[in-house]
Amino acid sequence: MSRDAVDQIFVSVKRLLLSPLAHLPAWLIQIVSSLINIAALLGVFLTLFAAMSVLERKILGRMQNRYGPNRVGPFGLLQPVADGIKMLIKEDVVPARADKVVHFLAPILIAAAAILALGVIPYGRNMTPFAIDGGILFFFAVGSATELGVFMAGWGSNNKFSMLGAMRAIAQMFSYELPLIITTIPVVMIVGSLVPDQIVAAQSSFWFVFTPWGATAFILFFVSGLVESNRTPFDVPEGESEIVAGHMTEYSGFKYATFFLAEYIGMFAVSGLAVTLFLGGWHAPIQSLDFVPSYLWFFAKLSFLLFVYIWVRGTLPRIRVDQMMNFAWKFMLPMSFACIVAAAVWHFTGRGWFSWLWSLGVLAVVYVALSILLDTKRKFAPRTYRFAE
Amino acid sequence: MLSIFLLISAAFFSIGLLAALSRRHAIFILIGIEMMLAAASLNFVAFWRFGPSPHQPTGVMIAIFAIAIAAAEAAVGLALVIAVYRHYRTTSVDQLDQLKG
Amino acid sequence: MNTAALAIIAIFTLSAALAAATLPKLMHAALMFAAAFVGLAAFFFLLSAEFLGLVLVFVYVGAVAVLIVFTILLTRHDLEKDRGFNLSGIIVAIAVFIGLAIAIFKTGSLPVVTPEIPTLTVKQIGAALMTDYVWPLQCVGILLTAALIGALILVIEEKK
Amino acid sequence: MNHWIASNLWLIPATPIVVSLLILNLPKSARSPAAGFAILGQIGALALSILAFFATSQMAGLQTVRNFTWLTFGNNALRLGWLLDPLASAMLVMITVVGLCIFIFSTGYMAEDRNFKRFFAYLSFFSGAMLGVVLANSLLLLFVFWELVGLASYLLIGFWIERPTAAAAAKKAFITTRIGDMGFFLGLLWLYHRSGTLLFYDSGSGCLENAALNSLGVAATFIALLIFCGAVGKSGQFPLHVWLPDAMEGPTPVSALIHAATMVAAGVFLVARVYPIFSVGAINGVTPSLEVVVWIGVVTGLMAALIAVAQSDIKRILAYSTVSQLGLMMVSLGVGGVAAGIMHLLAHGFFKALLFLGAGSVIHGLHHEQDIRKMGGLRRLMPITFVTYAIGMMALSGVPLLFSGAWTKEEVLHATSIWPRSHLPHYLMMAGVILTALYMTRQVIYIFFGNRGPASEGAHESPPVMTWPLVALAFGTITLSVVLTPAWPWLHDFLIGKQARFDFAHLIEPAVFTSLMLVLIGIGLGIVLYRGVAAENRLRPIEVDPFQAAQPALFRFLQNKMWIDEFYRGSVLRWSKALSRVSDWLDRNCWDGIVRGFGWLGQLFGIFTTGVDERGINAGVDETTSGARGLGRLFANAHSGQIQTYLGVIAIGMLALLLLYAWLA
Repeated sequence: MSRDAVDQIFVSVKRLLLSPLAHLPAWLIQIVSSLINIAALLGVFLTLFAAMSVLERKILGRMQNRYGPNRVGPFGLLQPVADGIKMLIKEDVVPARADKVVHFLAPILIAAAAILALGVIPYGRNMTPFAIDGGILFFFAVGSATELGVFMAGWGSNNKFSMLGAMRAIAQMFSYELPLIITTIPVVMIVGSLVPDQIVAAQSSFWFVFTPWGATAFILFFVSGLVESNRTPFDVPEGESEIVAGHMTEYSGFKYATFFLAEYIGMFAVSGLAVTLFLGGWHAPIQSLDFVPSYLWFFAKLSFLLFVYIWVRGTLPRIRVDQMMNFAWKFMLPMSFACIVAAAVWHFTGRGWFSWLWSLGVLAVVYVALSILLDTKRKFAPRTYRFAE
Repeated sequence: MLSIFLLISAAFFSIGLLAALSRRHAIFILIGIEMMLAAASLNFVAFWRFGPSPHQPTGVMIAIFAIAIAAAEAAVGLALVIAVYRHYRTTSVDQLDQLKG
Repeated sequence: MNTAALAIIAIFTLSAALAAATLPKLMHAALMFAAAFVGLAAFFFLLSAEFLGLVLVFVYVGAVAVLIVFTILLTRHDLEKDRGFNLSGIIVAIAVFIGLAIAIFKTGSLPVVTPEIPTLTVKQIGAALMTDYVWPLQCVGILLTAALIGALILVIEEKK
Repeated sequence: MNHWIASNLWLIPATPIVVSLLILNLPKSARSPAAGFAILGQIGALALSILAFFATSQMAGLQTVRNFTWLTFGNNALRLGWLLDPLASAMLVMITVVGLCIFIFSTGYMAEDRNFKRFFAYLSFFSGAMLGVVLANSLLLLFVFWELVGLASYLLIGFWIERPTAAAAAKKAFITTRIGDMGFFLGLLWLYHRSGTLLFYDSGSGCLENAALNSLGVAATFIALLIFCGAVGKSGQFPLHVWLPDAMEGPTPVSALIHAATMVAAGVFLVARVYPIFSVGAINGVTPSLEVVVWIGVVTGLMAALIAVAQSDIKRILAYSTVSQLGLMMVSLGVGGVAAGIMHLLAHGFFKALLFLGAGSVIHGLHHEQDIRKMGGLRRLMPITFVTYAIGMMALSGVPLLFSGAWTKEEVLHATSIWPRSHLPHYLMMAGVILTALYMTRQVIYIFFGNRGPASEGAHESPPVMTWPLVALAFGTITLSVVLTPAWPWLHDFLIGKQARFDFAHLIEPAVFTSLMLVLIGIGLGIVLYRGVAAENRLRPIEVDPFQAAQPALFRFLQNKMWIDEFYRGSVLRWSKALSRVSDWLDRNCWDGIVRGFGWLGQLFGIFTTGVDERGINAGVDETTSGARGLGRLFANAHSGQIQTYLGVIAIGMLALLLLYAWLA
């Protein structure tokens, strides 16, 4: 089997599946093709979800000097199956005074939005499920529906903890959506396209993360992504010690599982987009490693990012709400704008070594200025403690 | 084909008008106005798509600007609703008929 | 397929819009409003203006709908009172619809032949925005900034 | 002709307006930059105006026009333009010089105000708008600047917005002038309809040139009268003069600016500018429209002068005197003495600014006391103010030889005396001159002479930044008397476009002696009347004013005086007292009421008809009144404040349009 055949194996399989339908009208073929895509996406990512849930617990366990789940199946690998069964057979409790319809629709909307966002990411050479013009915009457009879903969950539960959690979640998602979107602008600007495939194609020779603006934007994007998926250290919306479980307080059983699923899928989607935008998508790091199929590269990078997610979770404590907001508006946002400027400088000074330095200079100036400014205003100063006597 | 889109847009517009005219809550009026604006955008795009010169993106441009302005309008309108609610403790437009405050 | 899609989307959009206009609970109406705009975005896709559809979803579902539900939340003590429904509005709305329909059917200035489907990429839109429409673009930018500041000032709590 | 300034006329109004916008964007604490920018802007405008003034004399036909296309719709183009002629250039110099003095004065007068920056922004704006009025070569452009002047006056009169009276005065000024502007606008539209252009001069096809004027025909009278409505409002002519005294609520420099250089001058200027329309079809220099101008001017001039005699607020006296002088100018324009009227406007600009700034200095020195009955003996406390104020007073009264007002007043009187229609205006204006001298004498005696009044304690001379403009204006007033002297009437001839020549014979014309006589009578009368006031012990405010009717002692005093003086003068005084009361009453109850709105008028009408009803003469009128009220209520109901009702009405309107469209399609 040639290298190309391995690389394109999924494309070929799909073509094979569609070939008996060739005589049907075009629109029908399109629908079937879309269904195949959807099935493949769901299959892959639900598996990944299951794997992730157990791996996360195991890795966290290792980091905290304990064993993770190790009872079900070999090395506890069947743990997600057990969890799933438990969730499915649990009683679905809906509060008596809840807004039933909204309460019911909220998890569905969130999960749907998260899964939709997966559709525009190129997973390998010729492996973009839905190649639409303006795919990046599509990603953010459907992603923004998540906020509505969170709000519905909070409101529909008719519970103060839920409402508080939803408010916190929306506030932080809104705040960090700005850096998230703005840090994609340098990439879009340099490539000149909103199509993910073209963005990946533009990174065939080098990845954007290896430019000063790209690296900065990537870090900002990654942090914003952490917030968007409500991961530690930004998990205040569901901070157990304060507000039970935030907007998910009144959910149980399968609905709760759906929330959980949506959270993980969202995490996959944001990481996938980060890979596409900054880490060269399905490209190999160097030409000679091209023999490994493209989708493997993609999932390797994705797995690495997911590992970092877990790593961060195992390392950092939760951040206070006001610190988080200050960080978003006073540091992240100006830095994202600086990235745009740095990218423009990089482009217009010729994309060479000198432009690399120029661009770095711009970012350094902004970073230093912001640090001085914010430090003198004592925005991020260490906390002082006062003790009772 | 064009007239079908225009009809749909007209229906959407009328529903927006219905919301703006018959509901007493200020937020409904805003919702209605947003719908009417969006219906107008739909019209613009339909005229661009089926119009004589679809290579000039005039209709789309107007729709983009209309959406931007509608967003601004919604932000200010909702802020007004909140401010009014704080002052009068009501959002019913029936009771908000004084210019003096 | 197009006709079928059109019919489905039209029914979905218009019923969502109707629900948004008539549902007694404000929160449901706001969510239906978001649904109606998703439908409207689908129309834009059918009209091969994908970018516009995405922007519509982005702005209305992502921002305006959330703003509306937030406003509902902040003014929710007012929600309990029953407001009733102004029936004369229905008559006027139906009359306007009939008037529009008559105007659409009777007009002679609509193009008869359907031209080829225009292709409008995001790139073209961007180029147009930065060349022919740069002044309106700047003005809209200023307008949005002004709206942002204005809205902030309106809702800032007055210091006692 | 090819003078640089002639092709860049727009710079003159643009300079202060740009400066104003600049100042508005400064931070509130930037007080001295604000004043500095404003004064620099005014100096710039002054320099440009002087350039323009000298350029005018070198121009062929003494006139230059720069037209440009503003809007194109279809085959029509709306054209605007700038015009520089002797009239405009003389006005330019006057406005900028007087304006500069007022600006400098304001830096002292407003020094403690919180909104110092805003004040200078408005002031610059005001000046710029007025310069625009002067330079416009299109009735439309003139109207635009005219309205900007109105806006600026509104902002400035109501500058101390925290005072309810100031806010009310600002509103009153704005609304009253708006009534006149309505007429102006109608006249403008009519003129456009008839002549197809609003450009004044457009190489033969402008609306003030023969071709267009001939086509106007009978409509010219009505157009002229409609345009005159605007001038009536702006220049405070009867019956729209009510706003002018109230405008005293603004800071004193604003009053000075309104009364001297900008606002009220605009009306007189407008009439002078569109004079050709007024004189279409003139027989012997008389047209129906000019006759109206004359009589309005006469009524205004006399009425205001009479009122001024009975006032006790330092600024109000000056305000009525302005109204009266404006009446005089209108009369002059009406009888054909355009140059005389404009010269009086220019001279008046200087000395009225001087008087107002002097009043401002007094008010400032007395810690915002404006009642002249509480003043007194300031002659020694505020010597510079006194001397300059006296110069201004003599110029306004028309003391000949050294003071500019005399020559111009004499010219105006001369012009009225040769009016073929009637001699009544001439005599009435002579009475006005006497009254002017009288009330100015009264004021000066009250303020500066005699013993110190209760408010004079602790009075001090104003700082140099305020006295220097006074000195400069006083100097200007005296210099102007040389410029305006009839022996070498170059300004007069400059305005009408002739070469001037020396002729000392003009100095001994009988008219000169007549006016001298009049002034002496007025001042003498004043001194005689108010000598007693000066001699009184002033530690308490004076209550026994010769004109206060309520005091029986005052009556005796008055009657004794009348026995000593000629009976004629005595009756004039009585008449003036009665008339001033009537005018005052009219002011309060009638003209004010009209201005306040038609609802009030309806009420008056209702009261009137009730009276008629009670006598059983006409029962039906009552029905009419209630019908009118019902109609009003009907309209009021439409303004329910219910947004949805409005929306519904809009929707129904749209529906109607749609159906109309569908029906036509």
